[in-house]
Amino acid sequence: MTALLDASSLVLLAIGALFFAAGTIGLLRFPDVYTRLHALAKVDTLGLGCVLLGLALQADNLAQALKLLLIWPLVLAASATVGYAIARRAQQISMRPWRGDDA
Amino acid sequence: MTTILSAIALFLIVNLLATLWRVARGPTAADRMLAALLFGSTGVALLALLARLQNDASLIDAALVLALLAAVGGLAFAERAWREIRDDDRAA
Amino acid sequence: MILAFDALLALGLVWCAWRALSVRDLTHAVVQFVVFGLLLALAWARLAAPDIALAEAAIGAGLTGALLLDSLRASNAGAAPSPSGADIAVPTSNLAGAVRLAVWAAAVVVGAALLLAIATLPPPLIDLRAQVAGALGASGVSHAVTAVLLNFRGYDTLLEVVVLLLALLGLLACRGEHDPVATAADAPAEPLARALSRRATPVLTLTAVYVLWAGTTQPGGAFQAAALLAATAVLLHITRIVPAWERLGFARRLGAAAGVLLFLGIAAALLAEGALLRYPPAYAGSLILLIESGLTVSLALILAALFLCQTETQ
Amino acid sequence: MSTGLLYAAAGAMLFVLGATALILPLAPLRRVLGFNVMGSGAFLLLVGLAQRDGAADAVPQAMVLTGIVVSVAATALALAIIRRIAALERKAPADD
Repeated sequence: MTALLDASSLVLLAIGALFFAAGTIGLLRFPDVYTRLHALAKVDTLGLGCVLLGLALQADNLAQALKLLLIWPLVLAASATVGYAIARRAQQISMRPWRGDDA
Repeated sequence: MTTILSAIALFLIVNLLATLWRVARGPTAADRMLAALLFGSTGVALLALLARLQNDASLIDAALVLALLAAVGGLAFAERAWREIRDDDRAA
Repeated sequence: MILAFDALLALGLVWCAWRALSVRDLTHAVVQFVVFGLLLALAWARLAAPDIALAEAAIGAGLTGALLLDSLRASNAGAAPSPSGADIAVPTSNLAGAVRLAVWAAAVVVGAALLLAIATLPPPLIDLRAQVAGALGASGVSHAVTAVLLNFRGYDTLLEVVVLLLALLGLLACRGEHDPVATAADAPAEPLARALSRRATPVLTLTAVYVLWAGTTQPGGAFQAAALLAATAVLLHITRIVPAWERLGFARRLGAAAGVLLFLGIAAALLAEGALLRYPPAYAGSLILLIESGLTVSLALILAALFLCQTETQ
Repeated sequence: MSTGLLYAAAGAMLFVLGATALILPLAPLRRVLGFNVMGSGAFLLLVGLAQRDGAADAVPQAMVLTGIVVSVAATALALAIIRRIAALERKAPADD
């Protein structure tokens, strides 16, 4: 049982780390604020979610595991709101979205 | 297990430092702020990871606090600080 | 492997600080500083100082970052930046250049001397850890940092809260008679952001109570709880649910001073018993929790006022 | 090299960087950043040196905890002063 938990925990941690890397690469490579927001959201949802779930599987007790899992929805709500607020503000001050490399 | 957790922590901090490139390049203030937000999320993950690695459950509380307040900086930026699009200078 | 982690983190800290102090654009500098604060929280975690990591996470993410970002509006407002908002001074003459060079040379010398001193520091003569561990049983709490803060060096903490009150007085004093406070009258806040901060408030408050309560047995306590509550007020203010504090009325002033008054009252009462702030072991735990609760309210009010009483410079 | 010593060394460098920014003729907001960097450096130095043998030490940790709260208050005060100066400069722009 412990071995199974450890194994699934490791798989989740690895997947989470991969999403973190993907988000970072997205942030570095995407061309404008709107697309970079998109990369960021993947990290907050899947990257952090998988890492937290993976760690919760290894937690010493239930309270610890629940606390770890509580962090996830909090970050989800915060990241969705902040992403929306920044995108809206970008639109308000007329930042033009990227349309291709012709510019 | 400890080795693998350390490796993941190392991997995440390399990620973190890579995003510093976006902070440095911009070009707009929002791009830099996005990098700071990514920093926050990675920070939460790292604190939770360190809690396990160092066997210190109270670091989970720190991760929780950081997650709770992740919105404050971003909202302060969007609602208060970001007024105009400027390509900030590139000079270091 | 973890050594590589530490080395990268330390390098990142120095790099972020250097960038925050040297890049031309002030917005860039402030974002760089916010990032620096996050790295610092990780460094405290690595130094086995979860109390400080908790405080740094709350203060760096919730207070300092928001304060600095908010001040940018003052610096960036208007087409022509005011002299005080002007960016990094460029040396205009050879003399200014020479002064800069001299300052940097001195900095390098001092830095090298500091590093050398650190490397050759002899081991400490007094073992504070053993003393703390020995006295912990009679302190009333089981968490060493809280015991140091509120029992062994309680007078330090008392005076520290007085310093915070002084900072608030200074801030109120440098508000001009006719300066309007930050009214945030321009664009209305995003409805989504308002909804988030409304829903986050009870969670944040509950977490603050938990952190305060936890302080007696594990990392946490009045400072972290107060920082969380103040950050909640900042969040509500940014999303324009709570307006700026035009004036600090009697109730708020009393609230801000209550922690110190309570602390002083208990200290004075204990003076009659024997010594300043030496709690009788039987009541120590309750007294510390009482003082911490009072301090949380006052510190939260002071820290919130430090943000909500800032004047609008627009 | 222990963890404490490593961060103490980083703290020393931060202290020097921050102090330099405080001395140089920079924009007021930049000096506030410098002051904060300097303070953080001092805090890291304090805790890092006390823990250079590896074990946690509650006394410097407690001192730094209060120090962090004081430094955020000092930052707020400094920013208020900067805003006041800016407001006064706007009122009397012809003076210089």
